[in-house]
Amino acid sequence: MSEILKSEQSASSVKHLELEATPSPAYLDSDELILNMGPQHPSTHGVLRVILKLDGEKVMGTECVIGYLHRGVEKIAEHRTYAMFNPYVDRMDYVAAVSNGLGYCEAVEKLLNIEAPPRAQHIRVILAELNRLASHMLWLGTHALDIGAITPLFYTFRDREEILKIFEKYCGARLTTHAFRIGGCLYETYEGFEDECRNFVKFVRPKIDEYETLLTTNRIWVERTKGVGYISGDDCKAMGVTGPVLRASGVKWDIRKAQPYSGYQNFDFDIPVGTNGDTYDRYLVRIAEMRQSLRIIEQAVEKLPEGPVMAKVPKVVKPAVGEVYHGIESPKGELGYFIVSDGSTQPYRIRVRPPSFVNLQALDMMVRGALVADVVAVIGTIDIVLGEVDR
Amino acid sequence: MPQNYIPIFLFMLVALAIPVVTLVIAKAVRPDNPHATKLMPYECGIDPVDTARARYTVRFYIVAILFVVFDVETIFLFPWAVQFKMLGWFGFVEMMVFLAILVVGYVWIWKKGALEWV
Amino acid sequence: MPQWLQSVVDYVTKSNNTPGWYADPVASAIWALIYIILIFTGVSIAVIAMNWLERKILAHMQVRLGPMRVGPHGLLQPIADALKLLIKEDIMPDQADKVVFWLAPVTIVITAFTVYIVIPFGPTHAVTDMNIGLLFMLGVSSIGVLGIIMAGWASNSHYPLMGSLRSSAQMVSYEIAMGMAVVSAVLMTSFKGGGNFFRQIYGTGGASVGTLSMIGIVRAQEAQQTWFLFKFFPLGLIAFFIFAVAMVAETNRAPFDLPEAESELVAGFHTEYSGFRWSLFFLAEYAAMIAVSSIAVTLWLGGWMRPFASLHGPNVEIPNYWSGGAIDLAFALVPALTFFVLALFAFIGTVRMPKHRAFRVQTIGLAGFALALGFIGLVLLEPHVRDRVQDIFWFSLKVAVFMYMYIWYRGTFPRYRFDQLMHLGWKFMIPTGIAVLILTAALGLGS
Amino acid sequence: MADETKRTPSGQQSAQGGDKPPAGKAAIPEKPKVGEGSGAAHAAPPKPPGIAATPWEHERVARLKRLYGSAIKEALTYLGQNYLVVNKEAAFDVLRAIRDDENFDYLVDVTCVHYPDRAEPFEIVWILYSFPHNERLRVKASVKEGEKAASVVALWPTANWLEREAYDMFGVEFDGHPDMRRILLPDGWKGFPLRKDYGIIQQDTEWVKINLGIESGQ
Repeated sequence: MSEILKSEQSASSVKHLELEATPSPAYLDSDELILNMGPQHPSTHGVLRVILKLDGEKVMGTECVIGYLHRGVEKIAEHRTYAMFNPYVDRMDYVAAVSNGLGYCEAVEKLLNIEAPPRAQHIRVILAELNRLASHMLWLGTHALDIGAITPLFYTFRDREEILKIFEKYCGARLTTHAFRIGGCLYETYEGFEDECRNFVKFVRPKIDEYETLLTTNRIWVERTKGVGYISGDDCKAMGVTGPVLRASGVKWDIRKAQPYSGYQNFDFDIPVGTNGDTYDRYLVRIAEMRQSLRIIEQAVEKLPEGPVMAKVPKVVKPAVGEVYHGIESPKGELGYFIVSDGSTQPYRIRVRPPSFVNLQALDMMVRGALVADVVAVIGTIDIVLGEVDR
Repeated sequence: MPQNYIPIFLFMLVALAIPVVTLVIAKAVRPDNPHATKLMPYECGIDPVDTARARYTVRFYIVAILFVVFDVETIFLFPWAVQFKMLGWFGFVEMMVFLAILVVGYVWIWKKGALEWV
Repeated sequence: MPQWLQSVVDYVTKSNNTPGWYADPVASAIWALIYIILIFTGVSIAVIAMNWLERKILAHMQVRLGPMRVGPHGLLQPIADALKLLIKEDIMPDQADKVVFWLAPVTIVITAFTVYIVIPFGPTHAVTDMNIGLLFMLGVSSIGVLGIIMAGWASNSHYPLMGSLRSSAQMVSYEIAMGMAVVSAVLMTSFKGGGNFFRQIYGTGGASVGTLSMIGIVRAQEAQQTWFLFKFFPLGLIAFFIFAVAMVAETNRAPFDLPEAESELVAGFHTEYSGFRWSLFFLAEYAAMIAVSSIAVTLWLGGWMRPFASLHGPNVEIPNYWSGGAIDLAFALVPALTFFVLALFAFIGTVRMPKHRAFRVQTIGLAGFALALGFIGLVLLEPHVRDRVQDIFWFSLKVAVFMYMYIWYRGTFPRYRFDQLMHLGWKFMIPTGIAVLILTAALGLGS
Repeated sequence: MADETKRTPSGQQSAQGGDKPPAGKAAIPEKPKVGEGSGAAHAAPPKPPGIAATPWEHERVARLKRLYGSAIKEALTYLGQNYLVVNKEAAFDVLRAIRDDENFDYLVDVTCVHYPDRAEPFEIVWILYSFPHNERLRVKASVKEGEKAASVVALWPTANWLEREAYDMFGVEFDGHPDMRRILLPDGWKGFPLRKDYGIIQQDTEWVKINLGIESGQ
């Protein structure tokens, strides 16, 4: 019973914000200010619009207005074949395109009831983890920039460049890679791929320490992030928040461990977990995740098996009538694809379960009663990509 | 030394001339294509919901009042500091009493929560 | 020869570091005018240089190159930017209060520059010597807040309003702490060693007194043979620290750049400003940065005094050149050497320029720059010039250190949140300021 | 483009043509088709035995069936993924029982699938996950045009935006939702783009004209 009561309370907290100013106590009688943050704002990470109801600097409530980047990805999917839709998913979370592609290919493979060959799975893991690193680096840079530290941005972009170089060498594209195909990978690894991955791991380990020197013990950074944007583990579950945000709140849950896919069960890595559920812990969790990703890459490169990179799959796939849901751990959280097949070459319906979209919903809960500057910090710490929120 | 103050007026004249002259020059050379959307107040690309001339939170006024109180007291310290040696012990004790009153007031506003922002 | 002309001639020919030329009103006015022109040119050049240096230094901290295209190593970039801003459309929102909107940048620029009136770049290098110099400085810098509020209010838009309110709250809060630190410096002027000297100049007679004159404050440090930074260690240091933090807050620079917190308030109080009006805010900001750094240098770092000013070393006689203490002589060479080193860097840069037709103009430009720096170095070797200018050199060098710190802060620190900033100002800086003041007074009684 | 805008799945039609599905059994007709469909279409992918949806036998289902009986119309497993087909009237209660008694504490997604040829064309899909059991489960219920589906915002607050999106895209309203508005599309937009009868390049020309001042956004 108390469970219901609790969730009902949190449900009311995400209620639509009334735009009319509410009368406040007479002794502190100031007008409530309605402030638009975004879509043309430096730190809403794209075209997010947040309407803030302010009392001075204090946030009384927020409402997110999204959809500025809505392209109807799900509608497009219904008019493309399975293979043709593959590049579109890269455009959702464009900073983690490899993860998107991995999730999509795996979902379709599941629908076809096939599996990618082991070598392809390893390559997928390597690229997906590199992409996780790239995504976290971009997050770190922009998040630090939101809080006012401008330098980490350039450091992380410098190092992310190395990852993009590997992508470029592997599949010719840097950002929207379209690296995977249904049934495996289109390309065999290039000459020296393993060495480059190994060198990258060696190169980037001290760089992560470098970011930490700039921020982890920086007094202002700690003051700005500790206790800011708190969300409890239970609230995370109720709000469907996943990924590093959930783990920072103390819930040890990572789909790579809970429901391993693409051979993640073969690798030895830890799930970093925070305790306080605040912005600082989310920062620490992501930093630790970067180190874990390096571990996975190292192992995957060492264990990289020989063999084909592509399963026997027809050019135009035609799954049986049926539906599957497949969720993977993207850098932002649980990225799920719900695919309904009607037996034709085109999906009947593809539903993308975007982590950014669901996580963004918790923004209001996290910033109520905080200050304007915290809103920026929390938007940064949720790590949203508007391409994925709006799809 | 009144002549030491003459340069101030000269200086302020020049200081005034700089922005005025540059603004006038800029006005002469810059283009001017006003448009209704350009002239709108900036609100991240959205039409503002309400006016910006509303009453703002009272916190800022508290800060303003506290500033006036403390800054005026600081002004009293300047002549004392200059004459400190001449005033000797007497001046020191006097000023300590003054500062004690100031500190009591300071502690009071702290306890009262006027220094808490949220 | 009329008396005022005589004093002008005296001033040129003698470098005896006496402020006697202030005695005659006409001479005073003429010299003030010359210094006004010098200061405005100097500050403008300094702002341009600072703009370029900030972008370059920040860029190198952030593993990138910064401006490279306009002029060799982007040296002409600030000028290009200024020209661009001049011919940029200037938009005034139609709901803005036109007069106040126009007045705001003008006010800020005037206040930012007016502070320079009281800054002594050398014992004789000042527009004027006011007996209430410090008070004047504090008063003028308070008016800067007014300009920011005017800008925010006149824009009639939310972001500027919030920015300006934040800014004013921040500036007034740190002004109190700043005042406390300044008073303790004023207290120090009246202590041991300063007494006789002031009796001579200002003729107050009797007991020794302190001074609010900026020149007087440096003189006091000269007489006490110490920078106030080291006076009553660590009291002077703490007072200086309070001032150094407060001055960053006063100039709205990182990590206290909340009024224009880009990631929250877009551009803060000058969001609605564009074109040259906007650049006036930046001119004022940089001018103010240099001004407050100059004040810090004057109050705590011995102003124009070179390091170890009390040591002169054994006398040496060099015919046709200069004679005096060996240490004096060594330090006198530093300004010229500095410029030679700069010229050397520019020269190395010239040599390393790509040998390609497209870079020819740039290479020639950089070589010219190297030559100019070298020439300045040579001129500084000339005894007369050197004697008159080395004060300015040491002063500028100290200010430059502050400027570098400003850039460094910006490169390393995240931004404070507003409540944390107010917390720091009211609950840490002000009590510390009062404590330092009381302790300084108590220690001063004994000295 | 006209043929595309009106596209309804041919496979679906043929499947349902032979099946003439009764109103309540909207989700089931897929099942008998599975084997022949995949066999006829292409032989390349391997055809393991688990490809057809089989009844899901589990004490969880038994418990729920005991409580809600006929409200749970189907309990199936397809490719190792379990799902329940429930009555729309009982959906809320079943979901609450699944949350409270079966510990499915995380609502992954709420979405909708449009089958225009069915009597109840909108199939709402709740995708659930249980942290304690590490198990996924889907619950499906169908509603008619204009009918309201049960909102689960009271059970899982995360459903708020997800249901708004389903409403935005399909026009299915959720009963008991605190704030049933469009979320991705602008408020005044007409039409529900993910419905099968909504063309892929179709747009609300009137809205575009009024709000953007242009003829077409394409």
